[in-house]
Amino acid sequence: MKDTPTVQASVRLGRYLRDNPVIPLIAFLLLLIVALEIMKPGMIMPIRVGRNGIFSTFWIGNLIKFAIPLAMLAACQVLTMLTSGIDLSAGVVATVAAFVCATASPLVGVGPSILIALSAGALVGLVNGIGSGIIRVHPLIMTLGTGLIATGCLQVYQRFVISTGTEIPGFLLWLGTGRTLGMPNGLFLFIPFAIGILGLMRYSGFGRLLFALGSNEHAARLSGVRSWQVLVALYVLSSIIASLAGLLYLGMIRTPSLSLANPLLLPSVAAAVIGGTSIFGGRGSFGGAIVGALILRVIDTLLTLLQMPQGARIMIFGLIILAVTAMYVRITGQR
Amino acid sequence: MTNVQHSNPILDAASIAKSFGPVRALTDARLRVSAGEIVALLGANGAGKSTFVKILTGALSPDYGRVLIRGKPANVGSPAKARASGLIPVYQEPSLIPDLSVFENLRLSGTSVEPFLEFVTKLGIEDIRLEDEITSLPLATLRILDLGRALASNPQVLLLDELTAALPTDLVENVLKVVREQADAGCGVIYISHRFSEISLLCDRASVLRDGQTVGELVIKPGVEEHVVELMLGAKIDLYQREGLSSALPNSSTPRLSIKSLSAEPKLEDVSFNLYSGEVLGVVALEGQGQDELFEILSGFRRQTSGAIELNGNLVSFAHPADAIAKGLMFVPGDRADALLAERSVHENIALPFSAAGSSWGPLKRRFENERVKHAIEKLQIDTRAQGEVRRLSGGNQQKVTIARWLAKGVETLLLLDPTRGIDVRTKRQIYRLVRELATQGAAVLFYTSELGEIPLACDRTIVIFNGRVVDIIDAKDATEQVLMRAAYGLERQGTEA
Amino acid sequence: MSELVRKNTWTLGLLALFLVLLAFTKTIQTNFGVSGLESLARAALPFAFATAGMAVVVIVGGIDLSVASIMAVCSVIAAVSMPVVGGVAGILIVLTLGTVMGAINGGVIVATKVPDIVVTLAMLFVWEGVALLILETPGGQASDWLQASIQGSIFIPGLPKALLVIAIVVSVVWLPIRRSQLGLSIYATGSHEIAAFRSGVSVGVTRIWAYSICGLFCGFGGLSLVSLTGIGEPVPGPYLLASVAAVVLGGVVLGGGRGGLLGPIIAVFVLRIIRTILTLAGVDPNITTIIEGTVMVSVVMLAAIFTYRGGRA
Amino acid sequence: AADYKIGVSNTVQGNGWREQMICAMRAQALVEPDVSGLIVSHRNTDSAGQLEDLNNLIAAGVDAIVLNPSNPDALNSAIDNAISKGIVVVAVDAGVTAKGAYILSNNQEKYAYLGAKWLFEKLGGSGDVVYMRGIAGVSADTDRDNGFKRALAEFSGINVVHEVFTGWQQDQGKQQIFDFLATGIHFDGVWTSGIDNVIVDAFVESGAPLVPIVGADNAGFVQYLTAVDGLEGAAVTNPGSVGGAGIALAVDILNGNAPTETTVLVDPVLWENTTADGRAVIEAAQNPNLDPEWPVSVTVPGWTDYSMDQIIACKGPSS
Ligand SMILES: Nc1ncnc2c1ncn2[C@@H]1O[C@H](COP(=O)(O)OP(=O)(O)OP(=O)(O)O)[C@@H](O)[C@H]1O
Ligand SMILES: Nc1ncnc2c1ncn2[C@@H]1O[C@H](COP(=O)(O)OP(=O)(O)OP(=O)(O)O)[C@@H](O)[C@H]1O
Ligand SMILES: [Mg+2]
Ligand SMILES: [Mg+2]
Repeated sequence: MKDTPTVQASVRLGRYLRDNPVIPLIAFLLLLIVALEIMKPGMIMPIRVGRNGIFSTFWIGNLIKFAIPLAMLAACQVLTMLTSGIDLSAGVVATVAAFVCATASPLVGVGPSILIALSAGALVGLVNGIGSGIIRVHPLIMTLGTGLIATGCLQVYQRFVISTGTEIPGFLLWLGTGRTLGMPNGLFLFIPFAIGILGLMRYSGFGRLLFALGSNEHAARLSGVRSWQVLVALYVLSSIIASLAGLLYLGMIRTPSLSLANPLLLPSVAAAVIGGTSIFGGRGSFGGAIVGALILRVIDTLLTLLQMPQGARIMIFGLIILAVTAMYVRITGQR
Repeated sequence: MTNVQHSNPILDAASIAKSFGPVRALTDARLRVSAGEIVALLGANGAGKSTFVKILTGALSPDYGRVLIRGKPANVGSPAKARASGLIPVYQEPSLIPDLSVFENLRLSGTSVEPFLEFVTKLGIEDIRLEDEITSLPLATLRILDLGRALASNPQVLLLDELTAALPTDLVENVLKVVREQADAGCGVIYISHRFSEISLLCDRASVLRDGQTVGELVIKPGVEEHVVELMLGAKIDLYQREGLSSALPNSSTPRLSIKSLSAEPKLEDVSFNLYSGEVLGVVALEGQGQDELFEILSGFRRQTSGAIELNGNLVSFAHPADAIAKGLMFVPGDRADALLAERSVHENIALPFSAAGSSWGPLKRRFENERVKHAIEKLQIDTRAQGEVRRLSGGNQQKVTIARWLAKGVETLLLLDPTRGIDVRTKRQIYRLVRELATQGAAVLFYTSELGEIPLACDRTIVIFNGRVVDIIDAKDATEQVLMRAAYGLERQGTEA
Repeated sequence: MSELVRKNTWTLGLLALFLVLLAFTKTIQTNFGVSGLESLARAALPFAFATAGMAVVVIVGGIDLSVASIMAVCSVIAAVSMPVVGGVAGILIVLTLGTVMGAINGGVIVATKVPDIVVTLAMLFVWEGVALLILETPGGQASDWLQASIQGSIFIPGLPKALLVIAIVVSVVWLPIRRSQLGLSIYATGSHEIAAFRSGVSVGVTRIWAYSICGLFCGFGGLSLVSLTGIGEPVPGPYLLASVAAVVLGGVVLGGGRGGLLGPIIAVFVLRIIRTILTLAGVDPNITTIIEGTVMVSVVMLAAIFTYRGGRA
Repeated sequence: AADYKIGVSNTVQGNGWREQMICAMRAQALVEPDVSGLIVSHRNTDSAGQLEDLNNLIAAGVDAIVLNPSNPDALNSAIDNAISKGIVVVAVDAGVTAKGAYILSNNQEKYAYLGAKWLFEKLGGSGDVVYMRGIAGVSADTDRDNGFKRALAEFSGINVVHEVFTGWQQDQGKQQIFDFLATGIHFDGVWTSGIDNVIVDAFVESGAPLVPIVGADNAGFVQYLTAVDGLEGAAVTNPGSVGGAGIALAVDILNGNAPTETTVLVDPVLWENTTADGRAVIEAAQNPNLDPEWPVSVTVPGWTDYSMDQIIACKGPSS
């Protein structure tokens, strides 16, 4: 048995970190960036000769650019995980929105095609919401199933538009590939979006209900919450977010493939959990997920540039995720 | 402070300290139990009793302190080790595995079946089947099974943490009898309860905790109660003062709530009564007489099979708790685990109903909420040291949060299902005062309690439910425990007709 | 007896569904027979083992996202080691290493207190990397008798060897454990961890055991992959989501404490035969995907509707 | 006319090349007078899953199976079984080792060799190149790696400064090239295994000076070869329509016109935009209406008989 408890500076620091778990995450992100700089000197430095001249935000701009769609999909996971759900259809929904938008544009014009794309996504969300909110199918199965169904529908749809060509709306290109002051234009979408999500989670009645449902649904019902309404709205919202991310991704990648955003699904779950969101519900932070997305992107870069066998790269990717979350759990003392 | 002779204690714990982050649950706790002795562990909500029990039985590890068993340093590093040393607890939360059968639960803890069945029968649960799944059993039965399992594990020291809080009167009697017998057979018992009637009947000695520190040890004898309370609270309090005035005028107006021949599967047969605004109507019943169904129907959790509910003279029916709340019927369930968001803050728990309706999904009204929540916390004197997460509050303070929620929202009709379960004397008084005050302001309160002594202290009238029917309506001033007890068992009152 | 039926309603329902689907298969393809059954059982083999492993960790209250990756490691180890040390030794090595990988998953979860889903998500990458390090491209060679051991029928035509393999392995591994104190502890931990801890269960050890059992089943899964293909493939196959789906379809509750292994394995067969039917009927492959998703969702929906009052949802 | 039922098995879904292959199979089956039905198994799975699909096709009573094998060695049990039942088996795009199966495949080794050799020559025999591969552990990637290494061995002055797996995913390839551009490490050319137009995009978007890029004949990239100023590059053909050729071959064999060799390799062709002749070839080949992921070589001359409209309609005989 240990000594009598005394309050020391280290204890107080520990407590501070526990109450602000994003701080150690950011510290870890910086650590990774330093490692990157050591590995490829001059890479992250804003001032250097070389690409884009004396003052270059090339690298940091790229980092942020590719982290944005990931962070948006992570928002889908954070929000649904708050209610102890998950949205495994988010990747497919993003792909559907992107593909539909690109192929419908030449046929019906840009505005309508975006509307169609968002509605297609929202439809998947509505089905998810009805399935998990009203019929009470486990969200994991529900969203997995709708993801499969949506993939199938996309394949069928694809056969009708092989020869119509594709067109990517100009402002999506501007959002996806353009830069302002060296920073990606995607931020014009993402900053308001992030403020909206953070506000929704912290300062809105809807956000409070998400936490409540994940913490104790019975208690929420007792307080007069009609949980099915909340869940239906949640899954529709999640799908709309995923569709927006898909549209942005379309502008970034500029090739509407049938699996465009699917590879972002697992990383989006990873970003959410690295950021401190619990899949058992009731606890989560979008700020953490954003940092999580940045961390994943830096690891990606790090591993792309490391010259080693592919197996070792994949392995290190896994080990770093493990290390981040283990450290996080140690510091915050919560799981 | 009386000094007590300890001849050869079985269990001797001293200088126990435990902190949860900033909360110092125990600072200097001590306790000794000898064979054959029943020691009451007393203290206000949050004093550290449960933490103490958890430490003694290996469920928590102390920051500091020493535990001796029969004079030798003991290893209570895990529940399994404590169990092996003969320290057998019954924790306040049911600790049986929900998805396993009774038999599998026994097998899991290595308890033999025959003594278990014997004890359980003796405790008054006769229809138990070993293949029953725990989830399918009512709370009171679970408490008895928990105790039966503990008794069948050959305890040297039995630690009972508020075992009787969720039990109806008849079962409590059995428990006291069996625990006494166990002590007479040489077992040491540590007994935690907030009910003085039980303490004075059962216990030999009391050890009092205040703010994590043992502040006194004394022998139980008549008249010691006042002293105990003073030690517990650090202040005097009148135990038997009736709160407020009887304010109801039952026959002068239409009732707020009129229940007509309500029935529901499986227990509720045919219940009718009126609840007037301005009154606190008690409900007295033994375990499982239909009171749970009654409260569930009134709060919108289930539908009646027949019968009608009239609110201010209008027929109503509820498809969802939200409907009941919209009509001003607020429900506090008996099991606080059903009502609380364990990982969320006290504030969020209390403010939850403000956001429930679809129309309030938008921005929170911070200022408005803060005021209401603060008022409710002050009114109920909730200990908010660990307010970041409700699960870190002590049981009693959690209980208060479930009531504070409706206080903040504003109630017209309050449905309380055993609200003083596991609450200390001072808080109980606060709750009596609170319901009286609400009634004076025009609210109607339906108040079920498993502790019969509370009826005259808080209510105006009481109905007695037996076998799913109202068998008696008794005026609070006539409601002695004997009268209520007879009625609760379905025996007719002498002299008068119901 | 009626108690037995009541407790296993869901499993029996699934079995009935499977038999109906089997009969339906026969009607759309009249010469569907012994060899059809045999190939159905063979196709189910890796899914069944992945699902059995997943079921055990779901029962203990966790989830293992790395099953497919562990199977990939096991398959490459088998294919690399068998030409060197022979079939039997190869099998023993694979099963041991499978169990060890599972134990590592469980050990990391218990030691770091990081949630199961996160640890196994990370381990999904780690094990995939390991598989690629062992064998960069598909290759190696499984023992011939191993490949033969799952071909054809045994005793009577129409009792596929592969089915027997599943039945024997699962019952030899799981039934003794299920009956033992460990099995009880696994269910107890999944049902209510704190209560289990207070009842004297070492929940950490129990979890590690559950993950080890999962690893062992993944070892069998890896072996069945090499038996089917004759080589080892380092890229994980589509077993993760399929096994989660089969586990839920089979009546195991995500969150732990409830369900068994029989239901999920029957669910695997249901999912497999649906694919067979769709192929035999010549349904457009894109629509096949839609139908598979729809069937999965609607079966679970039906379960949710029927058991709504039972409080399973 | 005969009444053949043909089964198709494919294990990668959601990628333009494979979609074109399937459409070519359908279109060819439609124009073959002897084919009455086509059953397609088309999903994402591994070799074990492909075995399942093959066995299901056998159970469905097909006369021939045309498959894109996930692995040359893994499918032998099902292929042997099919051949023993008299079913004609044709592997397209990659080979299989089973005896008696016909192989009609794009020559992947040569595909990589051609492009790499052009690039290295373009660089004058010395310089630094970025090597962007497909999926580690997949046989097409391994074959291409062999071809690339063969070319590399012929040019001692060429140095691979960066080797990475795109996973044949557009977004990954784009991120990776951005990451590499950010390091500022110098390089003179890019060889990429089919993820190509996004690489050009990355250069244009980041303002980096273009270097010679070798890709495949995907519609998007081929268009860039004529449309992007300053882009020097080459597209190596890798027609997905080889699937249609596989159907034609299967029908020939069923009709008793089996080729003498069981392996028929379709050799790739290189189109480059640095000479006038080359540009003319590219101009003629490109088709801006096509899905950018589809290879522009929608037919295999001498093998396939369908029209452009028919492959785009993507309709088989039974659907
Ligand atoms: N896990 C925990 N984290 C933080 N604080 C805790 C935790 N457990 C207990 N506490 C705090 O320790 C104090 C003592 O709690 P404990 O439950 O032991 O009190 P108690 O005497 O049992 O009270 P009651 O009569 O209400 O049951 C309380 O203030 C409680 O909030
Ligand atoms: N496994 C656990 N981990 C963390 N904290 C726990 C755990 N189990 C119990 N606690 C905490 O221990 C404290 C004691 O809770 P408990 O409900 O037993 O209090 P109590 O003293 O019985 O209260 P009361 O007398 O008011 O009923 C609570 O704060 C609870 O949150
Ligand atoms: Mg207590
Ligand atoms: Mg308590």
